Amino acid sequence: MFSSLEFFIIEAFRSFRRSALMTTVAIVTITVSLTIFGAFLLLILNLGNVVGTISSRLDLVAYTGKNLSLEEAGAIQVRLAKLPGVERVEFTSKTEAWKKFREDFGGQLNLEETVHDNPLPHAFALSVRTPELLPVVAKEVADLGVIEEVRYSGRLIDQMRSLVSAVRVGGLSLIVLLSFATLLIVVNTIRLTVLARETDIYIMKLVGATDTFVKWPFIIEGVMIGLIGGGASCLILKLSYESVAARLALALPFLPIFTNQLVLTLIYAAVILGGTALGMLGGQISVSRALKNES
Amino acid sequence: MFSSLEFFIIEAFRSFRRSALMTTVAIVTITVSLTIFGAFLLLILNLGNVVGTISSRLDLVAYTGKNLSLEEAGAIQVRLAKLPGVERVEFTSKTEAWKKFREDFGGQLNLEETVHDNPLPHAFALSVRTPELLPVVAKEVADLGVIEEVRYSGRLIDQMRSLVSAVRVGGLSLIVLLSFATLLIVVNTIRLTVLARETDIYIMKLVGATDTFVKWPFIIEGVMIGLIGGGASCLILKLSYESVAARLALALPFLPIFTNQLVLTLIYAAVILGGTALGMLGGQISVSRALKNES
Amino acid sequence: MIELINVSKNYPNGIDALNNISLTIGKEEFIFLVGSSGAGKTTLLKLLYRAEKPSAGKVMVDRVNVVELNAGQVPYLRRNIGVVFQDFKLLPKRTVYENVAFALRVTGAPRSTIRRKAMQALELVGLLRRVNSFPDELSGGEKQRACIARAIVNNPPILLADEPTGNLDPTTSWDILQLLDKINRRNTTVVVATHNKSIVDEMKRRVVELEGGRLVRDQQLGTYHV
Amino acid sequence: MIELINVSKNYPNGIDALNNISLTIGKEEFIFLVGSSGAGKTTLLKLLYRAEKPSAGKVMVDRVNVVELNAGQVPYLRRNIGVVFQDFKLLPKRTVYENVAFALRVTGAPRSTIRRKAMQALELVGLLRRVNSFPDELSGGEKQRACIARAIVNNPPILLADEPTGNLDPTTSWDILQLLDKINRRNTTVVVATHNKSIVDEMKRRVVELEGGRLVRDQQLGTYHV
Ligand SMILES: Nc1ncnc2c1ncn2[C@@H]1O[C@H](COP(=O)(O)OP(=O)(O)OP(=O)(O)O)[C@@H](O)[C@H]1O
Ligand SMILES: Nc1ncnc2c1ncn2[C@@H]1O[C@H](COP(=O)(O)OP(=O)(O)OP(=O)(O)O)[C@@H](O)[C@H]1O
Ligand SMILES: [Mg+2]
Ligand SMILES: [Mg+2]
Repeated sequence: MFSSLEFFIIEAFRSFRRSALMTTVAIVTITVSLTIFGAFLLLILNLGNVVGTISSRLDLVAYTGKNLSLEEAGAIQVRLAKLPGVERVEFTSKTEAWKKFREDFGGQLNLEETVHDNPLPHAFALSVRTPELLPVVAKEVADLGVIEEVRYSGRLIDQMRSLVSAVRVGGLSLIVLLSFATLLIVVNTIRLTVLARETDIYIMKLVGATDTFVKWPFIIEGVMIGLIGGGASCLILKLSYESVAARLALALPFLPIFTNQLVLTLIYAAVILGGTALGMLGGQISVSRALKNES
Repeated sequence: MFSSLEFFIIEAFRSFRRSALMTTVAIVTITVSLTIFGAFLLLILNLGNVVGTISSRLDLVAYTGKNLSLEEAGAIQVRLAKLPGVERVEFTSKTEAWKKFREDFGGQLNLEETVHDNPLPHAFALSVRTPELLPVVAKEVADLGVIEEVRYSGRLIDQMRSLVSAVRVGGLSLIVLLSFATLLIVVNTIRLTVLARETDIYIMKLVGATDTFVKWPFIIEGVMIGLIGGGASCLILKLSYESVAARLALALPFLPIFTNQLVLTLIYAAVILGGTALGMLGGQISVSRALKNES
Repeated sequence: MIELINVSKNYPNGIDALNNISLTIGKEEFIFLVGSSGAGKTTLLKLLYRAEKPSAGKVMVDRVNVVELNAGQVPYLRRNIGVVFQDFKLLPKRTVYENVAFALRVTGAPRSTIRRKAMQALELVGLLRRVNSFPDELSGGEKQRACIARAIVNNPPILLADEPTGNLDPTTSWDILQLLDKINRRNTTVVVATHNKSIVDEMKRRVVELEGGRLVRDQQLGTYHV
Repeated sequence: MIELINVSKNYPNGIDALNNISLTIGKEEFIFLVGSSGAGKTTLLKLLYRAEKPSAGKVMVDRVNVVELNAGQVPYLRRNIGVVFQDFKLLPKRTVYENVAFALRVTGAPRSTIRRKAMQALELVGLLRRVNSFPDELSGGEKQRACIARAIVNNPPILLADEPTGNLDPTTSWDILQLLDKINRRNTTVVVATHNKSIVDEMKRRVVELEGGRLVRDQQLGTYHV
């Protein structure tokens, strides 16, 4: 078998060159399909990222009683930080809060005239690990007993929570659908190229070629087509994602753009590997079909 | 020519049946491509819709001086409503505002104890036709002279504005790209099916068939393939959009889902027409190529 | 009817298939084109129905130089020339009947005429029992006869037959040649390229011999060998 | 070497191509298979290299019933049977040389052997000047000779030739038959299906005649007609 490997590779390259149009068509199809697929993946990652960032910004605010000293508040902060699910605790003293309040609302409320004493309590802003944990943490905080009031915008958070899971479910099903569509298009394209060579396969078998002997060049060709298509698609994705990301970062600085290089590299690698696998699978499926038709 | 029309249609149907696999492949490819295309279109429409709705909810708030009577405020409301760019004016009397403020902030501020007089002014919430108009309207309102302070969240609105245009530009370029990709895949698929019939075309021309005679059945076949693919894609899009929209409306009631039936019908029609045009174009392009090869 | 004037044909790969051939064939003639394998017989016939263009020279068919026809005129030339191809060239996805009918259909003939003429031609070559078979399902000789039926169905003024009996037994071969002869008597120019010695010798018609692309013999009432 | 026992073949479209044929061919034999067009000659050969399966009966080749071979064994049967196909069946995208070499390559022969043997076979059929041409660029007779070269390149113990001279002039035909005869003398079983009366009559070998799928004659030192 392996003595023929060189022959198979030469054969694959030759058929590659000879049926240049078909090959180009297959490569372009794989490239287009994988690029759409990858673009969708990146889009979904980013949507998830946006939603995730927004919901991670949703803090829980805990107010102490009004007459607590700064030292007592400090002790409470330590206890809050230890609660399971709490990521970060930010302390705002009642003095700071009053100052900010006056800046914010001083225009409409004639505060200086009417209010002479600071009416605000100390406050803690808690970042919670995932939005799902918000109600749990709120209860934990209340259970501590030292906090007078816990606030979080319940309705907004519920909305965000369902948005996150909707994006997750929708994205996942879209990706499954797209993988399927891509496979379908690619397998069909390669099947067409093999269909056009059914006569060749038939003749080869008539002069004594085994199925394996007929099969390998097609599979190698499929792999080459898939590799080239996947590589091209990876390149297109990388370049355009980088340029789009740079442009978006300029235009919409507040939008969190997904830039985790490790995950991005994994996606690019998946596109190349996916292309190769698609090519191989396509070659395999379609040549097997042609072989079954004969004999 | 037209005496042969019946023959051409019969021919097209026959080749349709005879090369059942190829035909199926072409139809499936068109369906998949157009469905992805249509899904993208709907996604972009909805993103635009969400952004649009959010930004249309961004009102401009105008505060009067503190000692205005309700009658004076009513007169101002009439003048505000007449300003160009203003869609709707909602009046909140200072009494209502104070009541709401106490409800919102009563917990932290010891308002009952410290504030005895209502410190708030009357307020008008103005809906502005498009987010772009916000600064203009703000200036108009200020120029009236009867308003003491105009507020709008400048930074948030700028962000929304750039998000709207980013979605618009990005969506448009995505749709252009996808149309191109779809055309490419479909033309290539049909080209492959014709490629497999090049021998037929050559023989037909050898026995005296004109180019037109050879061409018509292929074009009709292309139209049929495109029509079926477009129809299937339209059906898939319609059914799944309706079910997804219904589910989303339940899960995320606050999300504005695009349901303008006229526009949706236009999109579905565009998908069917697009499929037909693609099929016809594909048939035309590829048969012309095969014809040029011979003679 | 047919006139070749100083015709040469070099294929792109450098092979000289025809070399300065001049030949005149009258309207009522029946001629045999002979010569060893690769002598240029098929190439000569291809020039007549414009499947190839000569590298040099004029190819006159019915007083028109077919070399100068534009692409739109070629189909009308071909409808006037029935061709029995050496390799049959039947449409693989169509039945025998449809293959024969197709040559009439391209001329825009009405459906009833098509059916009548096609069945008539198939009867002449003895293929009535195979009308609904596909080319794949035919024996070599049956394919050849289907091809002959397609060439004559249109009553073309010129009939070119390239090795029309290569896959036929002597009896059928002889029947086919009688048929070609009958067609010739109905005022059709017939050119038969063949290796069938016994038929050429028996028929005693004009014989044109090619050798390595050159015309080496043009003999009335000739035989296969000199 | 070859033994058919009560073999019948009905094609799916209802045509009875072979009807209860029994026939034994020895290892050293050279036989002509004759019969009119559509008699079943090609079908009989196809059964031997398992291109078709019989509807009934046994087909023994070298003491093995080929009907019972599984798909994986068929290639090895075919490597032992050289076939000159009536319609050539050359790979269209490969040159003459590559077509001939392919039959050796599938056996896993080393490259140097492939080249030597392929060129030798091409020389025997007189095609050395066309080794780099594609089938499209060959004359009918050249295609036929390429197919013959491919069939013999492997020195198979059995050689089946289906109308191997249908597109050849008498001289070349005779040369090819001499070649087949020489191969037969080197202990190869040769079966030639043909319509070439003069060659059958001249060679005086065993003649088996089919008529409408039945074996109607089996004659040592026979002639084309009774
Ligand atoms: N398309 C082509 N391209 C290149 N060379 C060709 C082509 N067709 C034919 N030839 C070469 O031209 C020469 C003449 O070929 P042609 O087919 O005319 O011969 P022929 O007389 O018909 O032979 P045969 O009796 O074997 O059919 C041959 O040597 C052949 O190899
Ligand atoms: N694949 C097939 N399917 C159906 N019928 C077939 C098939 N192949 C051959 N036949 C029919 O079987 C009969 C015998 O065919 P076969 O090819 O064996 O004849 P043959 O003796 O080789 O004839 P020829 O001398 O014309 O080549 C013919 O009538 C033919 O129509
Ligand atoms: Mg020829
Ligand atoms: Mg046969």
